[in-house]
Amino acid sequence: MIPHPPLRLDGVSFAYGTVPALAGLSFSIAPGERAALLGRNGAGKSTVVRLVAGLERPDDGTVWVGDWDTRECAAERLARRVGSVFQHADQQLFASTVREDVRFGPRALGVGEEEVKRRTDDALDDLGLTPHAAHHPYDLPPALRKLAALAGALALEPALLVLDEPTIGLDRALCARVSSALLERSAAGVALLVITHDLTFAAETLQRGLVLDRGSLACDEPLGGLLGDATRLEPLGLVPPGVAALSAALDLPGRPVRAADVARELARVARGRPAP
Amino acid sequence: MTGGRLHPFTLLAIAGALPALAWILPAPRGGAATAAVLTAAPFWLFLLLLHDVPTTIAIGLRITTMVASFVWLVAALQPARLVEAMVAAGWSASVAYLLAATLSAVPVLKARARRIVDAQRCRGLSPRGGIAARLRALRALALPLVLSALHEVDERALALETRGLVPGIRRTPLAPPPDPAVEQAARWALLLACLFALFRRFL
Amino acid sequence: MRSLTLEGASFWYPATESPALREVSLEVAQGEVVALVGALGAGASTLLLVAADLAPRVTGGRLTGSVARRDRSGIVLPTPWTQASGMAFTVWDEVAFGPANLGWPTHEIARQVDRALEQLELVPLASRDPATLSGGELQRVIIASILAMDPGLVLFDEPAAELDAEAARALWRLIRLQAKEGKAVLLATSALDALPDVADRVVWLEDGAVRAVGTPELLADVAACDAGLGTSVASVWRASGLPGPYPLTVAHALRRWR
Amino acid sequence: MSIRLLALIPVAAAISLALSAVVDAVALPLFLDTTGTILATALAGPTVGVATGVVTSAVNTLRNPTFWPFVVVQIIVALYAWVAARAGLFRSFRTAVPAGLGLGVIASVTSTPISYLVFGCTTTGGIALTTALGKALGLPPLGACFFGSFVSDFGDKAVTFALVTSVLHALPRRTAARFPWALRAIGAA
Repeated sequence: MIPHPPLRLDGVSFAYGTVPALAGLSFSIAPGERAALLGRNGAGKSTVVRLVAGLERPDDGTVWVGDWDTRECAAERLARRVGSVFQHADQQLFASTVREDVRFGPRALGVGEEEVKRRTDDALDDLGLTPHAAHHPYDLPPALRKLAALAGALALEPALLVLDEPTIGLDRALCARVSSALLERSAAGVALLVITHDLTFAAETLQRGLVLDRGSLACDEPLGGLLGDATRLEPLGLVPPGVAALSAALDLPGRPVRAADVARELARVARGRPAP
Repeated sequence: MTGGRLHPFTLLAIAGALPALAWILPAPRGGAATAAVLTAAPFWLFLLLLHDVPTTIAIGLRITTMVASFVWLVAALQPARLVEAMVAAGWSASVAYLLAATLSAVPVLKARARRIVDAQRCRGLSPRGGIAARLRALRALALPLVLSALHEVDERALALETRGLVPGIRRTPLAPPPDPAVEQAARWALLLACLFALFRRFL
Repeated sequence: MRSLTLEGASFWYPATESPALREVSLEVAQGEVVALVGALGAGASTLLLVAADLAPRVTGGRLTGSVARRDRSGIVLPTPWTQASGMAFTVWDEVAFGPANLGWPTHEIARQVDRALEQLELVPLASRDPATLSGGELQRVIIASILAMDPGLVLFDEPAAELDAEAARALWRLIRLQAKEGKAVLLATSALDALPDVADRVVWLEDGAVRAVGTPELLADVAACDAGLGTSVASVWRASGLPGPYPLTVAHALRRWR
Repeated sequence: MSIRLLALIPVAAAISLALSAVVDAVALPLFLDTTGTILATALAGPTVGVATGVVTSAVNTLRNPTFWPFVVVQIIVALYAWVAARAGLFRSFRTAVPAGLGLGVIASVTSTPISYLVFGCTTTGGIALTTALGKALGLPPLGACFFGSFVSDFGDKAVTFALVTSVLHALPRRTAARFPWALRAIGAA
């Protein structure tokens, strides 16, 4: 029996009252797979996140989280398998220290104190928050509060992470921390579904592009091909990120989009050329 | 709803006078009033539960008048016009700000409260369970709303300062609703009617 | 003509020992766009609050050194939802909130508001209730409501954070336009790739002090790249091990590559 | 009044009115509609507290017209919270909850005549039900009305005081230090 993927949408339709948001949407994400959910505002991206988190019930079709049908699970139970981080996540913090707030999730799931401590320490470490663990969240700048909210989801150690614009308000250094934390979790088998407009972050972190248009899947393909192609990004209101634009402009072989790959290709091609 | 174009102060005057008159005028003895009585049946049931019949009719009619006139007020009165009318009538911009800013902040914070409930449920918080569990849940849901709102007070103050809402300004009213003399006269008339009725009833 | 002059300005937030700004000296002239770059907590936001005369006057705290302003200033803060006046139930009234507080005559208010709405491409949203707008739309409304007050010194703190790519491009064009109209513009941003086309000068802040000042070429220096403050092209060029000086933008790279 | 305190009032009032969304989520028979008034008083003193109470009532009246007479209750809540703050009763639950119960008594003593004279004690469903229970226990109408609002106010004010206490203790030290009364309210001044 092939194991259930961390997430599978099966012909999912949903409408807010009379306003249709999703129409017959189907896709699935394998363990360790890193998917970007792209599309114009109003294409239905946030609706997908709310359905996967169990905050909404599909009108028809089914959202499978592993072998659980979200129609039969309350969000607080789904939290065992899905770590969701929404926009303005920093507004959900309430403890007097970052560590205490990150501890809230694992403790609510009822895992033993030892396990709560390990998960909390790991989540704080992954995002470089250990130095701030004893600080009050509201004494930190908004960017670090946002990171603390993400740490709260990582501490659940779910099989699936669903993030809505995790990098808004973060500078390049903090984006790199989020990127490495997600890559590490993905390598350990966690599936990622990330809504983002930040294509530099997407290029560095994600591998598959799911493009939503008016509630259905416009395309589903490797992200690399999409990010270097300005003509296909333009209708989505997106522009190629700096590094991918350079790769396209210099016509580097294979059109890499990740900084490390572009740097390597740049060096290789430059060595093969006569000195300018 | 009719009356939408009336000056906000006129709306308030009508909505104030009607129930006041309902209190002051002697309670009607049945007849045409019964139609109104039946429309609010469940509410009247409670009254009947608590009081004898004549008191029920007396209180019920008064309250029905009050609720009907105020519900009409809420439908007809646009807060923006009330704020502009207040500024035009010389109320200080700060007082008008207090009312208007609260009116616009309530839906924003209510939406944030619902988002926080969703977000905390997504990290395992169950708002169900025994009283003690739900009180603990209440803390994990109310505290983030209050702390995040309080944290933004400074930014709101910075915004007001940089956009000129500082004490002692002569603010230009943007589009004050027209306040024709006939409406002003009507307002005074309503007030006199109430006073007269009060005078006749109790003296 | 100098619009803002800071000399040896240091600032402490209330109840904190270490200063958020240390001996900062900086000038912003009319018709010039100066960009503040730096890691988190380097002091860019604080510097803007001091420039806008909001710190310490509203934030509390202690300021030493001198700050001279020639023009009235207006600041766009990074969180649009806390900047809405709360007294306006249409976008038009929201943008008119500042000018009305300045007590301008109604025809002057109307002229400034309509001009600001056009500049931010908000005319179709003029009668919408601000509470119903998206983050990006509300941010453009807040920018319009600051520009409608015709400040001589315009300050932006991460103005593009909530905007998508198109709206961000329109914003950078608008900022250039403000400078061309003779305004002095000081902005803090982490959108480094936009600065070569937007900023006349770049100020690198580190731990509250000025580490370096220069043209946007500064964002291609080895030191900047190492500190994570290089543009994407400069940073990837440096990572490739190719010799400096590193190209600043894709266009520079193309020239170097041929 | 400084611009910061002016900006605090609408936020505190809106908190009182927005908490109903939280109460609905946990389905507890609470109002919490004086949280903002008590919090504003504990942070910035009686003037700001009373102003918050009045604005809360004004907005309540515009949204639910039958609420206007209860502005008196909000003002009394603010004055009571001022006394509690001066005495530092927000320093722990052990002092805050009894203070809340005290306010519950005073609030219901104040709201009962209003509720009885103006509404015949049928304001909100909850109070009407408990009043009916009171009558069933043989209390006279006014007594039943007091019993009705006492039961609901008693719990509500105690929980509200507890909530404000945990907010004050959860505030970062730097923010608390910048509100004139916060440290004193938690007995730390």
